[in-house]
Amino acid sequence: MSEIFFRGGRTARRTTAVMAGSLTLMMLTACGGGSLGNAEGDDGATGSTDTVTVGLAVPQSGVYAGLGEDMTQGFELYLEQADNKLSGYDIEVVSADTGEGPQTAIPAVSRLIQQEQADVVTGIVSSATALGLRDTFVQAEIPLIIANAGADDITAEPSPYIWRTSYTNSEVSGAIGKHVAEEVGDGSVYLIAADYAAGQEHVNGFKEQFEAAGGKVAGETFTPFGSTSDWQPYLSKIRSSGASAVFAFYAGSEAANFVQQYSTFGLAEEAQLYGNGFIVEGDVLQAQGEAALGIQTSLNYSPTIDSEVNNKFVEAYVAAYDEVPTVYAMQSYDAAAAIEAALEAADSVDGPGIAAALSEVGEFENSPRGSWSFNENHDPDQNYYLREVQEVDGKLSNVVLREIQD
Amino acid sequence: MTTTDTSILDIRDLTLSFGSLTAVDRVTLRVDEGARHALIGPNGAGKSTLFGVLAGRLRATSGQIFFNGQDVTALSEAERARNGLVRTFQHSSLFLGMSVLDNVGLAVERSTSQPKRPWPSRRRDRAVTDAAMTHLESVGLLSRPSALCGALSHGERRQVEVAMVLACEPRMVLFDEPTAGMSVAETNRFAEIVESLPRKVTVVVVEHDLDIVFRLAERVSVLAAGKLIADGTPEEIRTNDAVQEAYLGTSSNEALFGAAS
Amino acid sequence: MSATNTLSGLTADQPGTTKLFNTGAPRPAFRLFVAVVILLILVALPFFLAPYPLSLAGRALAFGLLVVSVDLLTGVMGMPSLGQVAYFGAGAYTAGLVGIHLSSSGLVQLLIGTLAGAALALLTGAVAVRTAGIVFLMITLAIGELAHIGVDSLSVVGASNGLAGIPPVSVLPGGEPLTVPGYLYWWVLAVFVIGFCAAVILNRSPLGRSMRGVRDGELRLRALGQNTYSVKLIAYTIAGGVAGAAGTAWVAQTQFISPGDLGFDMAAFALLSVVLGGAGSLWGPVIGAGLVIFVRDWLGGYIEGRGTLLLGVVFVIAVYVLPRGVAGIKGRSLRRKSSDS
Amino acid sequence: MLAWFDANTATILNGLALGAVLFLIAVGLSLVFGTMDVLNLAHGAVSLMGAYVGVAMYGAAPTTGMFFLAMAIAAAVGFAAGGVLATMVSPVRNHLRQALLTLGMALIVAELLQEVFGPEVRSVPVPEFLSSTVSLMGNPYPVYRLAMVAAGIVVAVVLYIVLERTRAGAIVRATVADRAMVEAIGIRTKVVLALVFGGGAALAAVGGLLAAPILGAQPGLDDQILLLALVIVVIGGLGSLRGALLGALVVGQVQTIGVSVVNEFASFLLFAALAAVLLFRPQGLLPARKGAHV
Repeated sequence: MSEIFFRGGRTARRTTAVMAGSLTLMMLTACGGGSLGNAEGDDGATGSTDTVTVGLAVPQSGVYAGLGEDMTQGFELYLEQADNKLSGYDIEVVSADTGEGPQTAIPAVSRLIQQEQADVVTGIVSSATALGLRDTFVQAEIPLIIANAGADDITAEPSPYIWRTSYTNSEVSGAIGKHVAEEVGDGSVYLIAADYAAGQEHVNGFKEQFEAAGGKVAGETFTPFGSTSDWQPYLSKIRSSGASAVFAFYAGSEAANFVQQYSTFGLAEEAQLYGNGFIVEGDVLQAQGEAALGIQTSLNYSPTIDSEVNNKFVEAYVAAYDEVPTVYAMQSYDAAAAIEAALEAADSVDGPGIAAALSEVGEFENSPRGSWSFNENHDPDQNYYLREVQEVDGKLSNVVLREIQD
Repeated sequence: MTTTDTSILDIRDLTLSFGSLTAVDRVTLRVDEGARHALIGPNGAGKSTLFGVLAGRLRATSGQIFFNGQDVTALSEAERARNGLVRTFQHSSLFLGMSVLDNVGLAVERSTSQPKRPWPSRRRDRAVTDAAMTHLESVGLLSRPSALCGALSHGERRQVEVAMVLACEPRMVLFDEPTAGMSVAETNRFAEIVESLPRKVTVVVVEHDLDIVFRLAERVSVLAAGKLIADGTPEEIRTNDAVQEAYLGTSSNEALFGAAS
Repeated sequence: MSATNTLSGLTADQPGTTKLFNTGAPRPAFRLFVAVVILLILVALPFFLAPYPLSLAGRALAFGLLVVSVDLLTGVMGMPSLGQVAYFGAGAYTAGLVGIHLSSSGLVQLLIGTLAGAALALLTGAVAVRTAGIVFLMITLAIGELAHIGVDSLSVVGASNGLAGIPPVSVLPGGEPLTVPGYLYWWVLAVFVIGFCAAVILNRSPLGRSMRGVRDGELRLRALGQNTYSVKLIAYTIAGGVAGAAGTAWVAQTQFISPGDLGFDMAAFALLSVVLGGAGSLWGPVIGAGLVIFVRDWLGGYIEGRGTLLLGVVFVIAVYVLPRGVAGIKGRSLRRKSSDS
Repeated sequence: MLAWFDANTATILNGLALGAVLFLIAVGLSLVFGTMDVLNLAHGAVSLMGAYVGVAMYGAAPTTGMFFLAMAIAAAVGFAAGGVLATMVSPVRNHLRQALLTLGMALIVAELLQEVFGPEVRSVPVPEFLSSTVSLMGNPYPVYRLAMVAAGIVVAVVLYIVLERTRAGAIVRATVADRAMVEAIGIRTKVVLALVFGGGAALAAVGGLLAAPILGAQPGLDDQILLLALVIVVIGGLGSLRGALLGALVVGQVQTIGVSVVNEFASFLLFAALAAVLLFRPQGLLPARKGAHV
């Protein structure tokens, strides 16, 4: 009995010590001073300083990490060119790894808002992440400037705190619809896309514009997202449908594999491949190699746009990172521009102040993509370009054929 | 449905074949209520298979088993156990990660087919615990109810197992090679436990150790190549030529039973 | 090597992890004291922690409750499962839908979400619990993946974009919404405590004893006359309900649920949290869950995308340093002491 | 009916090609489980290492010599990785802790690969001498995929001969059936197990390399490969060579003909097939027979 008591006593003492230790630790880490205060009360503290904290929420791990790197580079290039001061404020950039989806992104972005007290947040590759965080930003009264995620729903009901420098899925794919309809004439077009929300939006956006211009659809297939690696069964279907052209939406590794197999099975010679820019954007294009030659796409940007602003941008970007800028880099670069313009116009440098100022920023004339502005949904009102993959000086490039007129 | 008043187990023409191999071959056997009955036979004679069929783990190919006047041929092991036909395993298979008390407790509360209560109840759990302690006492293992079964000696585990069998309130217990791997002292202790079982409980033992068979059994059945070749008192079996033949080919009675006599 | 042969192997080392200190010196009063002190610390967290670490603590609690449900099957009943994410998802999506369309009351969501998790578990479990070992593991993997793919293609719940726009919960119908992080955390903690207590009660009940019986020898238990199928199915259903409750807590914390929350990663991390914490003990796996969230989300946030790498290192080290999981630390020190004396 | 086969010949053939390469990857997982009783969750990561060997070694389309050199290196890398894993896992007896260990190793390997090769998808070119196409029903079909079928057949036959007709194979089979018995006749099963583990991992790495021109090489692919391999070995029957072959062929067809026929439910098919097989044959389609054959 005494032994049992002894054991219990030892354990009790140790447990008590551990508990006392952890309580002390909690006191020490309690710099924020608890979480029971009113959310609005906390905000005031950051309003008066000369430093603006910008949260950069991009994927640093997982399949989208390449996009995240481009976005970080684009943002940093703008800051460097501005000597790290936007409209006179010192900019402190705090980045967070959003990973592959909302599971990792939501805690990461919560950290930016709650822990790092970011005044404004930009980045966000995945639409699911953007949708999942939308309410968080609105409730916290912190503006979010989305620099990629394209789901139509994000801005369908505009909020003063949600802005976007990229595009909406249906618009970027719809842009090429009329062109394809004109090219195929009496022929028909097969539609194929990854089976997830964005894939549906892209296909529907394209179909609407394409059919409005008199185009005929030969068939439509959605392939399992994230688990398809062999497209041969679908390519057989496309072939037997007799389509004279194909519109496809894929991104990342799926885009690389799809385009390669499209060429391997000889379809490239039978049916012209169209898409929006993401099927041949960034690292993907180099992975595709010659298989990508001749693909025509629509996008709000190409590094080959021949304008003074863009040439300077490309030159600076190449000098800094030794690679050609992608659309992701450009959209992030423009997000920095939007923040600068908002700080310029803001009455108070806090969430609500910056958000209010964003609605007054007007036209961005010095953007690599050409002049653009926020529309009533807080999406960019911008030009789209028809691009074709060509070999220029031994390197594959998305050469601008022309601006797409509405 | 006709059984004599005294027989509790009535096996009729029981056969089990695996394809072309017949493991149990038209066995017909009666065990009286309260009997101390042993089932012996050389290795591969089909003892364990017959045992499995009786316990309900294996399904007979043909034939019938009546237990207590009821045809149990189609009943599952659990249903037979609930009717009072309880087995032990050849290799002691207690719940090693659980305490002695929990082991016997599982046996005590086995008897209903109703779902188990997913919350504790002081009063009703107390009844289970008390019953379990009673059974532990009767096998002489009252001292360590909260010890893990995995930490017990081989003999102690056997004692727990007998306590569990008792907790099932059996009308008949099937022991499958109960003394395998036991020390002499433990074997003795086991024999004492079996001898102390109430007379209304029928006991059937499948056993290699003929010492223990002739100590415990009042009646012995011999199985060879799946067939029942002899059935009688220990004395009759000792002197049976067919048995001797089956065990040792042409060897003498003394070579086989010398140690026992 | 047939699949059923693996049954025993899967659980070979587990017996005794919990019981080791149960048998030594149960001292219920002392254990109750420790439990109360830990609960007080958890309740006091909002007074010390800033909103972000507090939100992580809330996520860890919700995930911890999912892990408890996995542990009920894996540790207590000896049937390792990768499928609890399906019931977690059922609870989460149901709570989300209830929140959007019916009532923002957390209590209502908890009730309906738990029932949804249990109902789905009952339906799928009726088939799944007929198997054991690796086959059970793979069947539950299939259940989890099918649920994952299912919500991924179901447009009424947002398909791959997830279910967004879930209003903040209130406790009672029509009550004040819990927008202050501390209050929200308390709600999640309350759900956790309810679920954890349910698991403890189950573990100490006759059904819990039969579940451990299934773990240590299902054939034997059946031979005793117990209907092991009903034991397994009821336990599976209850575990599904606990996972569903965890899902409602998760949704209350994040106000968002997406198919990724039901993915293979989540399922694997939940199962590994059980192993990390010590299968069979109920509190160990909760600590394992906290460790996983802490390493991946908190430390990972500071080392730019290396959270997963770090988690891998933690897993590997734990295998050698903590052979019986976190729960084994206490058992081991007791054993050492008793062998000294 | 005949017309349907005509129209789908290419797809069926393609299922064979996919099945062949999946067989290479999955057979190691199955044998390691059979002999060591270890479910190696790092198997997908080892396979991905093989794919990255291709990324590292090929610039443009590799020459024939380069192609075979890369295969040898992938095999060596895989063998070494398997040996390390076998050593690490040998003191760990419990299945769940083995899962913790091997999945932990998988996370570490995958992260390190990403560190070295970057997060983006890297394509691996087809070797020059296999880069042409042949005409199949009037449509071009890539020779490389035919070569994959050939590779699968060669490996299956060689494995069969080694396991069924050689003394080494007899020892491995005996180890699957009864480890204690093999131990008793004086064979160090630890060495046998390490060799099997290494051999299985080497096959996985070579499989990853051969599949790379189709699947690419990228972070996250290891998870996909692991899930496919798990489904294959469980459908086929754990620990069985013939089971792994049949499982791989089934999964190959499910992933090609299956998704093409019931496209709306394409993403459900794989796991629905798994659940269906396990419900009716929990031991898999061709489980390892005790003692006799693998």
